[in-house]
This record gives sequence, C-alpha cells and structure tokens, in this order.
Amino acid sequence: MKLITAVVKPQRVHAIKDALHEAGISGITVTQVDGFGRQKGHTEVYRGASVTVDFVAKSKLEILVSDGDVKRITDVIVASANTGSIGDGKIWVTAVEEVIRVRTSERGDAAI
Amino acid sequence: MKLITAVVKPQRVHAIKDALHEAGISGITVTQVDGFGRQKGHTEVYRGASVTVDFVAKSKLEILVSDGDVKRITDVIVASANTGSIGDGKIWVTAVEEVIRVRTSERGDAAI
Amino acid sequence: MKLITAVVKPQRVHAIKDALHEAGISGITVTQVDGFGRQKGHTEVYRGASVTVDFVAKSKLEILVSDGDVKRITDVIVASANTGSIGDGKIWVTAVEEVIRVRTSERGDAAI
Amino acid sequence: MTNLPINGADTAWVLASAALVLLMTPALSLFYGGLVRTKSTLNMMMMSFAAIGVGTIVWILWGYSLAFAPDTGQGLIGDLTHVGLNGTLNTVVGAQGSEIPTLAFVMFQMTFAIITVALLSGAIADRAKFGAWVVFIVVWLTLIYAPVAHWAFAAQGGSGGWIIDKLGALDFAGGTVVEINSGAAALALAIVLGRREGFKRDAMRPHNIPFILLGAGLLWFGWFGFNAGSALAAGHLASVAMINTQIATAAAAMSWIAYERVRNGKPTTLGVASGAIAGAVAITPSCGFVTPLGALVIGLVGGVASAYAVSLKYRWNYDDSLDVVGIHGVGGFVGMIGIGLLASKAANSAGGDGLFISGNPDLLFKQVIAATTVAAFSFIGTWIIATVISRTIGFRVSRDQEMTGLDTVEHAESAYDL
Amino acid sequence: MTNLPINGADTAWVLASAALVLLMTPALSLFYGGLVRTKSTLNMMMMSFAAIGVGTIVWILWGYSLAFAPDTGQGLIGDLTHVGLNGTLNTVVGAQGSEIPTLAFVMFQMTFAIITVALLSGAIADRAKFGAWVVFIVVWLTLIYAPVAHWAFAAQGGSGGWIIDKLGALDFAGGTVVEINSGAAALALAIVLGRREGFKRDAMRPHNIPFILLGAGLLWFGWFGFNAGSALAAGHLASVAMINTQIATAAAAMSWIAYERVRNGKPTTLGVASGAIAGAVAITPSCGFVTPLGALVIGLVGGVASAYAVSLKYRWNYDDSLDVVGIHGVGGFVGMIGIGLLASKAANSAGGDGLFISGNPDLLFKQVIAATTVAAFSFIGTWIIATVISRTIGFRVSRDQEMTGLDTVEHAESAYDL
Amino acid sequence: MTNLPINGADTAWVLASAALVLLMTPALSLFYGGLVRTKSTLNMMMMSFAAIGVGTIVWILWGYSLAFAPDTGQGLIGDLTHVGLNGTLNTVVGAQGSEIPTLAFVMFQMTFAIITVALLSGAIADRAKFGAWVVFIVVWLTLIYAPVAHWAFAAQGGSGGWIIDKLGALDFAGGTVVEINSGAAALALAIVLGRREGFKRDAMRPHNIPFILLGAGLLWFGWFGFNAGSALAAGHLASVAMINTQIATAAAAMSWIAYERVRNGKPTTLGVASGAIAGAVAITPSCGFVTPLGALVIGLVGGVASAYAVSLKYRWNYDDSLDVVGIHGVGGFVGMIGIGLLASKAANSAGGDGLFISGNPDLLFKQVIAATTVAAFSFIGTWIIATVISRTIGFRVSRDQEMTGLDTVEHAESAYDL
Ligand SMILES: Nc1ncnc2c1ncn2[C@@H]1O[C@H](COP(=O)(O)OP(=O)(O)O)[C@@H](O)[C@H]1O
Ligand SMILES: Nc1ncnc2c1ncn2[C@@H]1O[C@H](COP(=O)(O)OP(=O)(O)O)[C@@H](O)[C@H]1O
Ligand SMILES: Nc1ncnc2c1ncn2[C@@H]1O[C@H](COP(=O)(O)OP(=O)(O)O)[C@@H](O)[C@H]1O
Repeated sequence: MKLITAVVKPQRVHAIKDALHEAGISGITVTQVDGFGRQKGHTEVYRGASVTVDFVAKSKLEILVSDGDVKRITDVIVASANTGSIGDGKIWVTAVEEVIRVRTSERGDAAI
Repeated sequence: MKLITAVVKPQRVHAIKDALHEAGISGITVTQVDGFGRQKGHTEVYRGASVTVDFVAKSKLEILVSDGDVKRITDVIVASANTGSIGDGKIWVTAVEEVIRVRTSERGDAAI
Repeated sequence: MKLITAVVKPQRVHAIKDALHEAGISGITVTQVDGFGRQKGHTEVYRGASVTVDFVAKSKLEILVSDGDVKRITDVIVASANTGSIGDGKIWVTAVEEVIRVRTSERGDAAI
Repeated sequence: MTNLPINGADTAWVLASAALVLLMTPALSLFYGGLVRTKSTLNMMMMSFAAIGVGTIVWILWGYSLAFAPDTGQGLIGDLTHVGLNGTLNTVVGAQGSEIPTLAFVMFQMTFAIITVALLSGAIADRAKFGAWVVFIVVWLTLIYAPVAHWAFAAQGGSGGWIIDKLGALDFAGGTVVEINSGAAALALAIVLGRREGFKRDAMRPHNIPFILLGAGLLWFGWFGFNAGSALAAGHLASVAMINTQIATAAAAMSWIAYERVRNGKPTTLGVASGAIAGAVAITPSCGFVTPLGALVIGLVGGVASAYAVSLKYRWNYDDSLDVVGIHGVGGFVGMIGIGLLASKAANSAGGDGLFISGNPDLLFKQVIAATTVAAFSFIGTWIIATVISRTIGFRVSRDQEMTGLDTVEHAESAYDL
Repeated sequence: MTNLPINGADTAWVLASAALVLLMTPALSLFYGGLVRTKSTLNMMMMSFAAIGVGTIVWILWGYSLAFAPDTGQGLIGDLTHVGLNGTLNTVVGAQGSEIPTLAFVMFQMTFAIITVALLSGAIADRAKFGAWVVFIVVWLTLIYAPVAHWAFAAQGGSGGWIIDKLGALDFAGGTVVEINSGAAALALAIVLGRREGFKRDAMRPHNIPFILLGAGLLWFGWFGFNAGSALAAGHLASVAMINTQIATAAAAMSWIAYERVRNGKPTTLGVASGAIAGAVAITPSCGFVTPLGALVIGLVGGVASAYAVSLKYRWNYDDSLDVVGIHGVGGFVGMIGIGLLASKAANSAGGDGLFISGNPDLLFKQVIAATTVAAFSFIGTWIIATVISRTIGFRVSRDQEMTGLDTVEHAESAYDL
Repeated sequence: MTNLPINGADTAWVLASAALVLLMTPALSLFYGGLVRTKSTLNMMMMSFAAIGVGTIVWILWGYSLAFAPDTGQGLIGDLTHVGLNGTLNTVVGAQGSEIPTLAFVMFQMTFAIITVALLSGAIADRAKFGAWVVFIVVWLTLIYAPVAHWAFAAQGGSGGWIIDKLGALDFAGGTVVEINSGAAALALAIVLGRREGFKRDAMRPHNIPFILLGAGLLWFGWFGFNAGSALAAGHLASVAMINTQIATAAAAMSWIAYERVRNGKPTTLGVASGAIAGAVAITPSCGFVTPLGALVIGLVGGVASAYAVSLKYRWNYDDSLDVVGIHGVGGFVGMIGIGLLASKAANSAGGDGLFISGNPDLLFKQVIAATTVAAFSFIGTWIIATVISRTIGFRVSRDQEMTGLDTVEHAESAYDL
C-alpha cells in the first residue's frame, strides 16, 4: 500500500475530490497548510508599515491506495489540480507497511 | 523506527492520549484535519439555500515508535479510538529512517 | 528522495526558513500542530475553574530533498531550531518513492 | 446672530436619535461583513464606512440643499439655498412649540442618506472595485437619493416634495426614500455588475454569524432613532413609533423562522436576524400611522414575505448577494401598502385611515403610486449610473482578483490573524 | 382623540432608556455566546433573540396587562384592561408634571420582561431544545414574570402590587423582578434539565472572550437606561441612579478580580466582565436609594459575593452553566439587603433609611421578605413549568445531539467559517 | 433636603451623553484589542476595563474634587470640598435656566477621565505588568489628569482653571485634557517602557480588523456624547458640535485613506478606522467653535497629519505601539491650532474668531500656549511617574513572558478557543 500526499491550491480541492471520487477513491484526509515555494506570498500594509505574508495557503491531501493504483491516482490528481500556473503544488508517494480500519480492525488493502 | 499515523474522531483524542500515556508513549503530534470518507458531513441552510458541508472534522495523530512497539501501540489506538460507528478512522504505519531530537541531537530510538 | 519532517517551536520557524533558504531549499510545507511531549502546557482559570491546556502549539515542517541532502539539511534544521530548552522538537526522515510537480508533471529529483 | 428658541426636549431626542441612526451604518457593516466569506470581509465593511465618509461630505456640500432647500417648483428637487450648509447655523425647523436647531435636522437626515447608500453595497458583495464604489456613492446620493428624499420628506406647506405635499401618500420614516429606493437600486446594481464567480455553484457560507447577530442587534437599537426620531419630537407620536418598531421587528423575526421551520425544518439564527431587519424595514414607513396591533400584522407579514423573496434570486438568476432586494425592497412595499390597509387616525390624528379601517381605498392607491414611482425611478436611474461607471472606469474587479478576495486585492489587508 | 399633555424631557429620557435596555438583550446574547463552546454559540445567542421576539408579542398581547393593569384586589396580579394594549394610545402615566405617554412606559417595561427571561437561558446552555425554550418563554413570562412585576412595580396608590404598595419594600429597578427572579428560576431550570455531558470532567473554555467583554460593555451601557431610566424622569433621581450604577459596577469588577488575584493568583478578563455584571445586578434595586458611597460598598460586596458564589455549583453539583444563580440571584440579594442596611433619604427623600443609617431594622426586614418570597415563588413556579415541559414535549436534546452541538442540530448552521 | 430645580431637557441630554461616553472605553478596548496580536488581546482589553474600574473609584473619592472643586488660588488645582462626592447630592451646576444635577455632571466628567487614561494603554501594548498598570492609573489620574482637567474645564467665573479662566484659550471638549494629554503621556510611557521584542523586525499584524472597525464605529457613536454632550445643554451649541464631529470624523477617515492611496497604493480599512479617530480627536476641542466648513477643513487636515505622523515612530525608534502619539497627540494639536485659525463667532457667539476669520493672531497664540504647556506638563509628569514605577515594582514583564503573551502570563486565559 502507498500513501499519496498532494499539496495543492485550495481552490482546486473541490475538483480534485470529484475527480478522485470518479476514480473510485472515497477516502481522503485534508489539512490546511502554509506553503513556501516559488509562488510568493503578498504584501499587506498596516498604518504605513508593510508586512510580507511570505507563505501561500495550500491544502494537503493524503490518500491511501493499493500499490497498483498509484500511477492512475497520481495522474488523476495531476490532471485535476493543474492550472498551469506557478504554485500548483507537489505530489509525493511513500510506502505504507500497514493500514488498519479502526472500526473493524480490518488490515491491509481491505482497510483502505 | 516507525511512524504511526492515526486519523480519528476528535472527541476520542483525549481517551487515546490517556491510553497511549499508559502504554508508555509520551510524545504525540496532533493535527486538525478534514476527513472525507464513508461518514458523510451535514447540511446547513442559509436564507433557504442548502449548503453541504461534505467533510467531517477529524484529528490526525502522529507517533514515532520503535520497531518493536508497532503492534502494541496500534492495538492501543484501535481499542481507545473505537466507538463502533462509521467514521472511526484509519491507522497507517510507515518506516522511518532516522529520528533526531533537536534539543540534544540524539538520534535513533533514543530520540523518540 | 526523502521527506524530512520537523516538529519545532513556532517562534523558530522564521529562522529555520531563512537557514534552509541559505542551504538552497526553497520549498517547504508548514502545518500548525498541537504537540504533546515532555514540555507541558499551561493552566487557565475561568470563574475559578482551572482548565489544563495540555498541549503546546508547534509547527510541523515538511521538506522533500534529494537523498544526498538529508544529512546537510537535518543539520541545518537542528542548528536553527535549537534553543536548548525542552520542547525544541523532533526531526524524522522517511523514504519517498516518487515526487511529481503538478504544474509540469516533472518527476523525481527534478520535481523537488 | 441670536439663536432662535428651540424645544430642548425635542432637540435632545433628535440629537440622540441622530447618534443612534449614525451607529446603524457601522452596525450594517458588521451585519454585511459577517455574511460574506472571510476573504472579502474588510471590503464589505469598508464599503459602509466609505458611505459614511463620502456621504457626509456630499450631504453638507450639496445633498442637504437638494433634498430640503425650498422646492424649485415642480416638487422634484430642492434649490441651492443651503449649499455648504449656508443659512443653517442658529436657525430652526419644525412645528411651532417643537422647533429644533436646523443643524440637528441636517445631521439627523444625513444619517439616513448614509445608510441608504451603504445598504446597496450588499448587492455587489465580493466583486466591486473600491474606487468605483466611491464614485458611485457621490453620484447616486446626488442624482437618486436627494430627489427621492425631497419628494417624500420635504414638507413645505404644500409646495414641497410631490409625494408628501401633492400626492399626500404617507411615509413616516423612509419606506420609499430608504427601503424601496435601496431595494430597487440594489437590483439594478446586481444586474449591471453580474453574478459572482461560483454563484449557485459554490457554497458561500456566512463566515461569522455572531457578527451578523450583533450587527442586527445594533441595527435594531439604532432603528429606534430612525423611526421614533422621525417624529422629530419626544411625545406620543415618537412613543407609538417606537413601540410599533419593536413589535414589527420582533414579529417578523419570529414569522421568518416559523416559515423556515416549515420549509427547511429548522429555525436559523441567520433567519432571526434577517427577519428582524425585514420587520424593521416594513414598519419604517408605517410606524407612525398604525396601532400596535397593526404593527404586529405588518411585522408578521413582512417577515414571511421577505423570507420567501430572498430565494427568488436563485430562480431569476440575479446575484443580489446579501438580499437587499428581498429584504429592503420587499419589506418597503409591505410597509407602504400596509399603511394603505391598516393606517388608523387613532394612532396619529395627522395620518390617515387605511382600507381595512375606513373601507376607503384612496390612501392605498396613493401608497401604491408613491412606492412604484420611487421603485421605477430608482431602478432606472441606478441602472444608468452603474452602467456608465462600468463602461468608463469599470465597476468590477477581474475574475482572478475576485477569486483571491478583495481584502488583499483592494486593501492589502487580511481580516483575521488568529 | 386628543393626546394628553406630557413632559417632553422625561419622555425623551424614557424613550432613550427603553432603547438602551432593549440593546441589553443582544448584548447578553454576545456575553453568553462568547461563554459557551463554539458548537452551541448560535443556539445560545438565538435563545436571547427568541426572548426578544416572543417576549414582545406576549407583552403586548397580555403580559403588560397582567403586570400593570389595575390590580384584581389582592395585590397579586393586574386585570385584563390592557390586553392587546387596549387603552394605551395617547394616554399618559406618571406623577403630575412628569407624565409620559403610556406607550413609552409599556415599551420601557417590555424590555425588562425580555431580558429577564433571556437571562435564564444561561442556566441551560448547550442542551435545551429550541422549541421547548420558545414554549417556556411564553409560559414563564405569563405565570412568573408578570405577577412578580406586578408585585414590585405596579404602584397604584396603595392598591397595587403587594410588595410596593402593601409591604413597602424598596426595589428601584428590579432587584426582585429581574435579578432574584431570574436567579431562582435559573436554579430550578438547571436542576430540572440536569447537568451537561462532561460537567466537571471536560474543560469547557469560553470560546470567545472578546465577545464576552464587548457584551459586558454593551450591558454596562444599557444598564444606565435600566437603572437611571427607572426614575421615569430626567432629574436628580435619574442622576443619582446613574452614578450609583457606574460606581457599583466598577467597584464589583475590581473586587471580583481582587478576590481572584488572592484565590487563584491572577486577575482574569472573564472576572472583570463577570464582576461588572454582578455589581450592576447588586445596584439594580438600590441605585435610587443609596448615596454614592453606599453604592461603592454594595458594589465591592456584590463582586466578592458573586465571585465566591459561582464556585458553589461544582460543590453542590447543579450545572447552572453560565452562573445565573451566582451572579443574578446572589447579586440581587446583596442589593435588596443592601437597601435594608444602607438606604438613605439623603439620596432619595421618597425612599427610606436603612439599618446602618437609622438604626432601625424595619426596612431590612421588609427587604428580606420581598426577596425571599420572590425567590421561593420563582423557584417553585419555574420548577413546575420546566418539569411539565420536560415530561410533555421534552426540554433536553439527546446525548448525541448535545455532543454534536446545538448549532448544527437545532439550527443547521455553524457560527464561523473563517 | 429639597432638590434644586433643573432643566429636564438638558439633564436628559447630559445623562444620555454620559452613557455614550462611558461606552467609548469598552469600544476602545475592542479597537485596541483588535490591533494587537492574539496572544495579548485580553490584556489589552483588560487595561481599558481597569481604567473604568479604578478610574471610577478614584474619581468619586478625590479626582472630581481635585478637578472641579473651588480653585485653591493659582488656577492649578481644586480643593478637597467634594472628596467622596461630598456636597454633590441634590445640588446643581450650569448656567441659569440650564442647570443640571451636579451628579450628572460628575458622571459625565468621570467618563472623560476614564477614557483618557485608557488611551495610554495603547502605547505600552504587549509588555506591561497588569499590577503596575493599575497603580499607574491611580497615580496618573491624580497627579496629571485632575490638574489638567481643572486648568481647562473648571470655569469658576474667572477664578477657576488657568487655561479657561485666565489665559482664555478655547477647548470645547478636551483637546488639551484628553487628546494632547494622552498623546504626550503616551510618548513618555513608550520611552520609559522601551520597545517590544521584535519591534521593526517582526510583522505585528492586527489580529482582528473587524473588531477594530466595530470599535471605531462605537467610538464614533460615543463621540457624539463626548463632544455634543460637552455643550451641557440640548440646543444650538450641541447641534453644531454634533454635526461638526460628524463632518470632521468623516473627512479625516477619507483624507487618511486618500493619503494612503497615494503613498502605499491602497486605501485600507485600518486606515479608515484610524482616520475616523484622528478626525474625531482633531474636532474635539474645536467642535463648538467652528462652522461646519471649518470642521471639514480640520478633519481633512487631521486625517493627513496623523496618517503621516504614525510612521515617525519607526524613524525615531520609540515604540508607541498603537499610535497614541500620532493620533491623539497630533490630532489634539491640529484641533487646538485649528481653533486659533478657524474659530468663528458665527458658530458660537461665546467663542472667538480665529486668525483666518478676524486676521488677529491673539487666539492662535493662546491656543498654542495651552497646547504646549499641557503637552510639556503631561510628558514630564508621566515620565517621572512611569520611571518611579519601573524602578520600584517594575512596569514591564520579562522577555520570556512577553514572547509567550500576556494573556496566559498575566490573566491565565486565552482569547479564543474556536
Ligand atoms: N521541497 C519541498 N518540500 C515540501 N513541500 C514543497 C517543496 N517544494 C514545494 N513544496 C510545496 O508545494 C507548494 C507549491 O510549490 P511552488 O514552488 O510554489 O510551485 P510549483 O509546485 O508550481 O513549482 C509550496 O507552496 C509548498 O507547499
Ligand atoms: N483512503 C484513505 N486515505 C486517507 N484517509 C482516509 C482514507 N479513507 C478514510 N480516510 C480517513 O478516515 C476517516 C474515516 O473514514 P470513513 O470512511 O468515514 O469511516 P471508517 O473509517 O469507519 O470506514 C475519513 O474521514 C478520512 O479522514
Ligand atoms: N514520539 C513522538 N511522536 C511524535 N511526535 C513527538 C514524539 N515525541 C515528541 N513529539 C513532538 O515533539 C514535540 C517536542 O517534544 P518534547 O518531548 O516536548 O520535547 P523535546 O523534543 O525537547 O524532548 C512534542 O510537542 C511533539 O509534538
């Protein structure tokens, strides 16, 4: 099993979720994160003092998938997250040794 | 060393924490996350317009453990997180190559 | 490729970010988390009722790096995150099988 | 120059009322600010504050004169006698024995002009250029508000505004001037600016409902100045206007949530706040002309009517984002027609008797004429003004800026850093 | 019908005061809303708004009549003369030379009824069915509030309410009617509904303390209308009532945090807000009867007494969630007894002299009787009402709903979407 | 004791005004609370509430007497006649025919003392020990505020305070007593306490701008009581003071953001709120002496002057954290000098004519003397007081505590738990 982590633009989350759903993925865990990268933040001004907000709000999606689904799912995410502009984000894949569903104690692929 | 990640119901965090403490775990990192899964969100109504809040608030726990502790600790989490109802959550385990305690620069199991 | 995860004190994030930048790292993903560990929380009082806030606010940094950079970068983090006091935090390293840049679909080290 | 004598009690009441009404615009900014998404909260509030800032200046320089200086002859507009508040120092206005300083009256009326234009901002939430909004305030107060205020408020012994002095329709505190006027103008603005990105598609939840409730509470409080202050004297008429305001506002808050309970299954807090505003709107023209039980009826009807009306935008596809049309436009009509039906000389001997009291449809007829004329004038006039601004300096931000949110784009700020 | 002559200045002051007191209920909703956890913020605020909506309607339909129409004979309740506000248009009330329109008085008193019942919601935070609460408001205002208001406020030349006209106890602005009444009723409600899930186990931190402080600030502001407005005239008595209100409120805010500083080590902001309310409560009955230095004493004592009292619920295991008993009940007693000890004719020649001034325990005795009778009546009556509601339509939501939070469960809304 | 006769209308207006001014301090607490970072929000608000609590007690025990009791001879300070409010019950103050109860005046003036000291807390945000602040309030009100209030406000037929009775400078509502005084004292405090950790290095964003706007709105509302209430009568003078307040406040809000638009590219909401305060400050001394067009000029200038001045702290390296110096100090000077230039007897025949009206620099000269003397006295006096507190009980928390945030450190609370 693998864990796919995708850091994407918050406004794309809705579309990604729909795309994943269509691809047969129903479970996703999403976290609000601050991203630092090529895409720069913005400047705010308070009583004449400039304040640089140097991060950009991003959403991090974590999705557990079976080994065989990795390519397909990452492709789905790339397709639905892409806006072609800087800051579209990153996806990374890590190996997962065990997955357990709390409610049933099922393990492995069955628990995903 | 392993990293155990558990996505659970927020109202169980307190109990899980206590159970882990008893099991000898003192360090945990908790993140507030939005979960999409079998458990559905709810509907809100604003001036007659229905709004579907399609996620459920969850807490994500991350716990570094020694290799030998994985089974014991995941069992503890399952036991204390379980309410028997849908949305109880998932646990997954990944391999960790190195752990460092910032304060002392200790490494490996000693740093956990 | 590796993923370096560091849970540190929020007030050190700025310095760590600068140090990483100098070390050639430009991409970081930061999450606000609650840490439970040796460093204890604090007590609040509301109309005479004491309330224990048993976690400490922490920041979690995630940084994708090439295999060869792990040692150098963890050293940079340790150096810049360290205040010598309890609660300075933990760093852990996990293996990453694939990295994809959403915008360009680049993969591997090129995508970092 | 010696000061002309005044009635101190009435002056105290009008001054207090003016303060109350001024507070309504910051209260509105909170109400509106809570209704939008976080990313344009400040812009939403800023539009109201700009209405205060710009509106005040317009009012003292020429707005008051256009509205309240002697009529130019046709009952359509005042002349330029009081430009720059010329001739208002140490003079008085008001019935004999109930005189107040002219400046107290100028101040009181100013607060009406301010909130009326501020109300319009609700129709164009999340997408208007701030600079264009400032220009709009100046033009709209001059070309739309000042004439309508003259029509309905400038009583000059028969030779003043046509609604009050010629037609003889009744509007105690601004059902036409403030409510129908803002409702009709809001519709024009919403149409000219077009729908928000994601209208009907995205969930646009209010970001801070406690702010909405607090805003509603402060509006309720201020509305006593608005309505009871419009008596321009501290006496029986102010008392009946105040209690009627309370009754209709409360009744509409309840009837709105009762309607919601039936339609959607739950009474909501946003509903209670919205209903309160709808009721206060409906009683605004009628508060000085109906009995308390009449106010109860107007409130109950006003709440349900507006609760129903706010859904129409989804059907008819205009994005009146914060429901100015459904609440102020519809509520204003309920109130104006309510007078035609329920007005009673028992409440105010200088008022009239409505159809249900006297069996005579005369007053109702006048009320309908006043209401529809103002609605038409305001809609068309505002449509022209907004279109001209759109085509020249532009009224709407770019799609990208709208997605980012107006707070950072237009004001380089974020509402919260919790 | 010709309007009877009124005193304009007094009318202006009472109208302004009525507006101020009405504002107190939205202010209370903010105070209470900030005190609960996020998940039931809106429900908490909604309970107050329902008190305004329903309370207004009950008051004009029959509440005012039961409280202030001519006594039916035993000093216990008014008759039905003024049902539907019959006979209140264009008439006056008040001492000669100080008449105000009856409707101004009806309005002013209405705001008292509203906030009193709204206060009770604090005792049952996080767990009451909204529909049951609405029913409770109607019944409680009718069966408990109206009689008690009659007892203490309906002065009818000796043949009115028994507390004011027969016993002769002193209660300037509602120490019995509002404070002790709400405190005793709150205790009954808390007992009947039972404790919240997690009472004494879970941390239940206030979710928004700035709201609490703002609510307290607005309550403080409104309390001037409540207390000084109760003079029903703009003169010496209103002035002494106002400054006494300020002094006691300020003193109690300080004595509460001084007590906290000693007991818990830190002065808290919640303490300063709570102390202010406790002080305002304690001075409510006494503000028109004591000198400023008397008010200082009452405030200092009131703050400490309530700071101590709010902990009792943990010892005695009743979940008066937002401390209505500890603050309003206890504060009301401090104020009523404070009159018995400190009242001085120097402050109000129509008042009395307390034990410490005259050495005569007579007044103290009357104060204790009035206070305890109201407390007993209110506790028992409310206990019965709440029990009947519990056993019939049910007063409390299910355990699951309580855990989820009332905002989504009862209102299909969330307070924030930041 | 028989009550001396009063003017009811004027009393009603002063009582209402006192309530309005009292509200300004909670409003300020919200304004200031929103400006700081989350971690010291409550402490910031608490400093204002402590000013209310402690200030009230100081005022009634000896502050009022020092400020308003008969002058001790040199025009510097009042005597101890009214200690403990001795001799204020049932007596009156004010011009013949316009008498109000002394206690109404005591109350009204109390609210000025409270907000003046509360303003100072803005200079020392995020770093002051709460206990030391409480001590500071007592000392500062006694040694600095009371004398300055006596100088400028205690008119005693020529033998009262030196500014009003001897020099003859004009200050309608506290340009010296409240604004310049607080500005100068704030500068001293900021210097003695030193800069915050991270000053000029860290981004210190306001954590809740809607609170700032709401605070500004409530301050605006309250300011009508402050300025128009200072007429101590409901008549022409109150009316001109009120409309001037509105005009200058609005104008400054707009001129501040116009200046920002030019300098930084965007008009900000914090700018509109700050500008409003700056304008209200500038018109405070002048509102009763200039014409509406004069007020417009003072407002426009006041907004730009303060918008410019708030940046100076970064250049000169004093951490006046929330810009008390730039807004109140500078605005106060604009207003005092504005009188010297623009005052007109057309607005107030009891006032004077400024340089631009009469060509005579006399009044301007007096204004400058009054303003600079108060500034110097306040700066030096406050510097000494703050230094003594620093060296004895300590005025500043430790570096570590400051980093953690004062809410948990000083009050064991957190502002939000959303
Ligand atoms: N090396 C990295 N490690 C972890 N997260 C990264 C890394 N690089 C980028 N990110 C995340 O991806 C987001 C987008 O990256 P950015 O460089 O702005 O644009 P792009 O992905 O289009 O090159 C960042 O905001 C950050 O959250
Ligand atoms: N495939 C997945 N990848 C990541 N997170 C998941 C996945 N499936 C479920 N989750 C997380 O677990 C939570 C619970 O899952 P859900 O399907 O609702 O119930 P259950 O675990 O009882 O089957 C979800 O809200 C989501 O946060
Ligand atoms: N075993 C663990 N697993 C996950 N996170 C941990 C673990 N131990 C500590 N942490 C995280 O590191 C933070 C700091 O740890 P703590 O024990 O307080 O101090 P130190 O790192 O100095 O020993 C904790 O707040 C927690 O977020």
